[in-house]
Amino acid sequence: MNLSVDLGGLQLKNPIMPASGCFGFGKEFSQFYDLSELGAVVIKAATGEQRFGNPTPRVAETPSGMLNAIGLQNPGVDKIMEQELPFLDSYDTPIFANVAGSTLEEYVQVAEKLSQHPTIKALELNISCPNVKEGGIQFGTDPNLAYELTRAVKQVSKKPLFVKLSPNVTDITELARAVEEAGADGLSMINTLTGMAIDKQTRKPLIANETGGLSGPAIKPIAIRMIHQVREQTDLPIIGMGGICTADDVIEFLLAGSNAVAVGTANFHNPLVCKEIIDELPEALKRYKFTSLDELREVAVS
Amino acid sequence: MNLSVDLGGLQLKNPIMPASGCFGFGKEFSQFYDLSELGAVVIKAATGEQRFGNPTPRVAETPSGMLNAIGLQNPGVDKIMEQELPFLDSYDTPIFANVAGSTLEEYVQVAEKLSQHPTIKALELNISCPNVKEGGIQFGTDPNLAYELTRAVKQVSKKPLFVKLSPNVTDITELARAVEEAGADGLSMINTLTGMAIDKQTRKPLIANETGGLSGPAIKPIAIRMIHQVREQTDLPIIGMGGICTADDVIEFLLAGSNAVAVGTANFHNPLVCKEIIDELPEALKRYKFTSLDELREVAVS
Amino acid sequence: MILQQDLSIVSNKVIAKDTYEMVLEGDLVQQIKRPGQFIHIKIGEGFSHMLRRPFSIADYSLETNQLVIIYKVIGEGSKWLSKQSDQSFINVLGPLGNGFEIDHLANQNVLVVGGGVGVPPLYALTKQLSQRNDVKAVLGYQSSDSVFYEEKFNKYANTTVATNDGSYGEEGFVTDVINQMQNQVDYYFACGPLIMLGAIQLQLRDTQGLLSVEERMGCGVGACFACVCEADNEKGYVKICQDGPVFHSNEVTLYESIS
Amino acid sequence: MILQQDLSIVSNKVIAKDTYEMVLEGDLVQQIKRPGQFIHIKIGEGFSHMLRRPFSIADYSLETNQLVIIYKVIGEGSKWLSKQSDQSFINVLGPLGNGFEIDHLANQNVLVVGGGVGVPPLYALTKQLSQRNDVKAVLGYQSSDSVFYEEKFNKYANTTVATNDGSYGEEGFVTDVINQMQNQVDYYFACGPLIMLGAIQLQLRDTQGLLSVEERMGCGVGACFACVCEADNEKGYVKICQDGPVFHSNEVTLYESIS
Ligand SMILES: Cc1cc2nc3c(=O)[nH]c(=O)nc-3n(C[C@H](O)[C@H](O)[C@H](O)COP(=O)(O)OP(=O)(O)OC[C@H]3O[C@@H](n4cnc5c(N)ncnc54)[C@H](O)[C@@H]3O)c2cc1C
Ligand SMILES: Cc1cc2nc3c(=O)[nH]c(=O)nc-3n(C[C@H](O)[C@H](O)[C@H](O)COP(=O)(O)OP(=O)(O)OC[C@H]3O[C@@H](n4cnc5c(N)ncnc54)[C@H](O)[C@@H]3O)c2cc1C
Ligand SMILES: Cc1cc2nc3c(=O)[nH]c(=O)nc-3n(C[C@H](O)[C@H](O)[C@H](O)COP(=O)(O)O)c2cc1C
Ligand SMILES: Cc1cc2nc3c(=O)[nH]c(=O)nc-3n(C[C@H](O)[C@H](O)[C@H](O)COP(=O)(O)O)c2cc1C
Ligand code: FES
Ligand code: FES
Repeated sequence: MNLSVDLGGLQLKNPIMPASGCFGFGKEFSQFYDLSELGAVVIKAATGEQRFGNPTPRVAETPSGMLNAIGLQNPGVDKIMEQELPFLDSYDTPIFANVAGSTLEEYVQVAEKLSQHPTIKALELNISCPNVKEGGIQFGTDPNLAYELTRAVKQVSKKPLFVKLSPNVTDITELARAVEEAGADGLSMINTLTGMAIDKQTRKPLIANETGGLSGPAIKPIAIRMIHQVREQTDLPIIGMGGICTADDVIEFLLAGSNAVAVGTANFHNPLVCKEIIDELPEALKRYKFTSLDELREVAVS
Repeated sequence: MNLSVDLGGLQLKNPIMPASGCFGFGKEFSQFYDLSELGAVVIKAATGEQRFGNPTPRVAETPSGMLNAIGLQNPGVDKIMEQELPFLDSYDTPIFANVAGSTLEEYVQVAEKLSQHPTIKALELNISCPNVKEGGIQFGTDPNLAYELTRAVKQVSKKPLFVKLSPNVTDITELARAVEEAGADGLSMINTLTGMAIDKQTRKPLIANETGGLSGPAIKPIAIRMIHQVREQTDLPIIGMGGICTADDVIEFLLAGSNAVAVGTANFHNPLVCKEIIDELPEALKRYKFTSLDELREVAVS
Repeated sequence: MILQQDLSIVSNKVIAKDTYEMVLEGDLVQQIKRPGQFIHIKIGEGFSHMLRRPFSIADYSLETNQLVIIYKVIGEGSKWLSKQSDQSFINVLGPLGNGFEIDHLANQNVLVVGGGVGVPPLYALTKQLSQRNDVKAVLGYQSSDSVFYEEKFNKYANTTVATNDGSYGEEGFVTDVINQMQNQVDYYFACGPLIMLGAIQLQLRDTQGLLSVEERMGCGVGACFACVCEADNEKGYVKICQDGPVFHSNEVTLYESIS
Repeated sequence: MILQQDLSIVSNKVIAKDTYEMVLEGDLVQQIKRPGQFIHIKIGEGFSHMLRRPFSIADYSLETNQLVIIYKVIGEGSKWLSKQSDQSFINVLGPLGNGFEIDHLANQNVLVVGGGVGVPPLYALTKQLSQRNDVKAVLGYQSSDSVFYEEKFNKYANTTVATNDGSYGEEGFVTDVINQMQNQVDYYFACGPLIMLGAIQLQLRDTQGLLSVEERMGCGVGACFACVCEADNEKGYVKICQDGPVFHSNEVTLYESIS
């Protein structure tokens, strides 16, 4: 079965990509399978300068999910381009860069640099990281800020721009509209929900940062709802994510209105999960009587 | 161990009560244990007139959680007072009424009637039901509406008023502040998160209403975070809920800043769960080296 | 009385395509009053599956303290069940619902109609009905490999099997078979997919009957209002778990709700 | 090479209070390079537990294709592990990390210090060290009922056991015991709680040593940055899962991070 999809002008072999922050810069997972099998790779967030992130512990398990507060640790955009991108260049799959920052200027600077790099085929604008004190989620919860930021980044980048939305909002369609008006070429949704867990032994939060982002199957129903809501309002391509673990989940996300999907937390559960989902997808589609991805997209819940 | 708590002036034997909508009007669960063992009972939402609710299917399972879209089915406030409250009157535990409506006037009317009924010891104002087209969640996502409604209800009721907050908001502290200013005597949090699941076989939402409210352990980290956030801003008593299944969970909710807790979805998993938690709580407190509930409240994460 | 109890698995085996028969043992069995009641089974470890799964009691014996369920593997819950091994325990809430009231029936021509996983509750029913009545059973299945319990029914009832694809027994739906016997029936019992029940209700609208109805459930005990069905009574609805799952054919109006 | 494989459980038994020894068998064992590496174990059915649990390889044999882990029951994951029965399978990702580099050590006075569940990785280490060195082991436990593997260590090392409450062996912490032998040590190895490692690092700051460090983990393979620890290198940090879990005592600065 032909699994290829057109995602805002980019041709992907299949609609499956690892989610930003859950796959590093790809190297570790290249031990498990050939990254060229992936529809795309989304690399870890890049900021203007290197960041050390939050104190540890940075992760905790929750029912059917996990909390993380990595805090955008990364070597900075220059080192990423120098040290990480060359490795990825050897694979036949489009690379998405995830752009983060504390200020509009930082976002713009990072986006500009990455968009000029030949290895990077698209940008994902992370306006939804709940784990940093500055920037991040503010841009993702205020439609005006989201609009300004998207516009500013759009002006310095010619690569397709996907804006990654935060689910920690009263009305996600408002944010989606704002970034669409600002010129976004697509949407990524959802990022994590802000959560917390308390260690009863120490009587302190399990995550040193106190709160962290909730991901994994626990949030899948929220992701499906939000994608469906946004799909009713826009034709922009959507990269859907939030708890995907199986090919069945992928079909559910596509039915909700996603054009492609990203797999995050499940990579920790099974480092081969992206490849296994790609291998199983044709069988799963047949099980639900779809003869092609196009046919599925036509019946997507609307 | 003495488990009693003072909840906004009400004396409860212990901090455990079933959550509204998950325990009917108590009768069914009275087959399993003596309801007098409960800290309190919160009955199903009452509206001005009888309601039939949403079409079926109304529930679906999700990872470590469930969706529901009952749609406030209930016989109406008058029949509830006539037919349901007399049964509960025979138990030695305070009864909380859950008040719902489509308009401010309906809320006020229901609250007024219930607050005059001698069996009802406190009101829980449900401004957060995501499953009805009108009223419900609008009042719970707009601070101004929440303020108006709380004030209006406060004027007709002398019983302690707990306002039940919706987690489907960008900033829950804003809502908490609004209802506190309007005179709320306490807060209940959290209601369900709006979610959706799609049946891959039929290609339609599993819930006839399309979206439903997500409850159960999946949402626990979100509940803990929100309670903690609100506790940092107010001294109002908080009834915490969202995924509680065990005595350990209760301790986590108390550490986050709750004064008492409600158990919802877990009643479907185990109809004896509230009683079992009450029985186990002293042991659990000892396991974490608490000699009393007061001691726990003092170290609550802040 | 409704109990929550760990029952031991006496056996758990495939009896047709994707279809298992599980025998459970424990004191809870003593509480069963009638065929047509059901049990609500906890799935998985811990709290990953918050909803129990309802399954009809297909057979039971107060002497051996055992009950039987027959279930089809559909999704996660039934798949998990199919993997549980003998001698382990599963947590059961039950017996739930009211089942088939048959005390008033004697010397009647009774028709029992089941489709797919609607067949199980009819087995204990047929056994009991046959003691005082003449019973005909019509059992519908997808195809030959999904047929189960035909011989068992044959012991107590004149049994006709129909398969959708004609690969076994009569070809077609149970309604096709019933067409030919309509006038010889004093009373009927049916359990199966909503669409089948609606069709039968319409087809046999001049005959008294009891229908066992399915709906997605939360609590299983009447507290959550998940499983309501419109009904011709004072309240305007029934709760399937508590008031049913068996209803008189003129109480619930299924063919309206499916059209 | 890191593999993800279902290993069969050869045995799983209590060896001390809340402490189990599990023997696993499978081809993955052939990939183990050194003592001190660890495995990452999938917990539970389905996707209810999204994070694997890291456990040190306590012993392994390329001949029998078996490895041993020793684990304490702490929370849901280890509790689940303790309930798995022989002949069933668990899903393992490993071997992970670099383990203890010891090829350069011969004819040295070596000290091995373990606390609680920090003891396991030192067992295979002690076996290998003892082939060419004189090994002293100091093992700290809560109290007498939590002591395990004393005799096994005794075969390869002069072993001192200390318990916090003095109910067995020396009374006090491992650091109390080490105080007395400080000057006779050429090289040391330690694994245990952060606070113990920090104390030892300070106490033996003039001696070369390797520390095995714990941290909560996500991926276990170096991709998620969950398990970083500040370090005295160019990047300013190390990833415990990938660069460790064993570090040179002057690379990671633990006594600073715990003060
Ligand atoms: C009163 C009653 C008696 C039943 N008796 C039998 C029986 O004897 N044999 C048998 O094979 N099946 C029977 N069913 C159907 C059975 O409950 C479902 O097949 C089963 O719950 C599917 O669970 P799952 O986890 O495998 O499927 P999933 O689709 O993964 O289940 C997800 C959720 O949907 C619910 N659900 C899915 N299908 C149904 C359904 N048809 N009816 C009600 N809830 C459903 C589940 O209970 C669960 O909460 C009965 C249903 C009811 C209401
Ligand atoms: C490299 C390494 C080697 C280890 N070797 C051993 C060993 O040989 N024997 C042994 O008993 N324990 C060992 N541990 C600790 C062991 O991983 C934890 O005790 C175990 O993960 C607890 O899981 P749980 O589900 O029982 O506890 P829970 O508290 O329910 O676990 C919840 C989450 O926290 C994590 N977690 C809890 N405690 C720890 C901890 N101390 N270190 C890291 N993560 C933790 C779990 O992995 C899980 O993700 C090791 C840890 C690391 C990092
Ligand atoms: C450990 C971890 C790190 C993450 N880092 C990033 C990041 O750097 N940038 C980003 O946009 N999203 C990040 N995310 C969010 C994921 O990309 C994804 O949106 C979210 O986890 C939901 O998908 P999942 O449930 O499949 O994990 C991170 C998630 C996790 C669990
Ligand atoms: C089936 C069902 C019905 C509910 N009905 C109501 C209701 O009538 N009024 C209300 O305030 N909350 C209602 N809730 C929300 C619960 O009271 C509770 O806030 C929520 O489920 C979170 O707690 P839990 O995770 O323990 O279930 C309902 C929840 C469920 C699952
Ligand atoms: S399942 Fe709760 S009322 Fe029927
Ligand atoms: S656990 Fe992911 S980098 Fe170490």
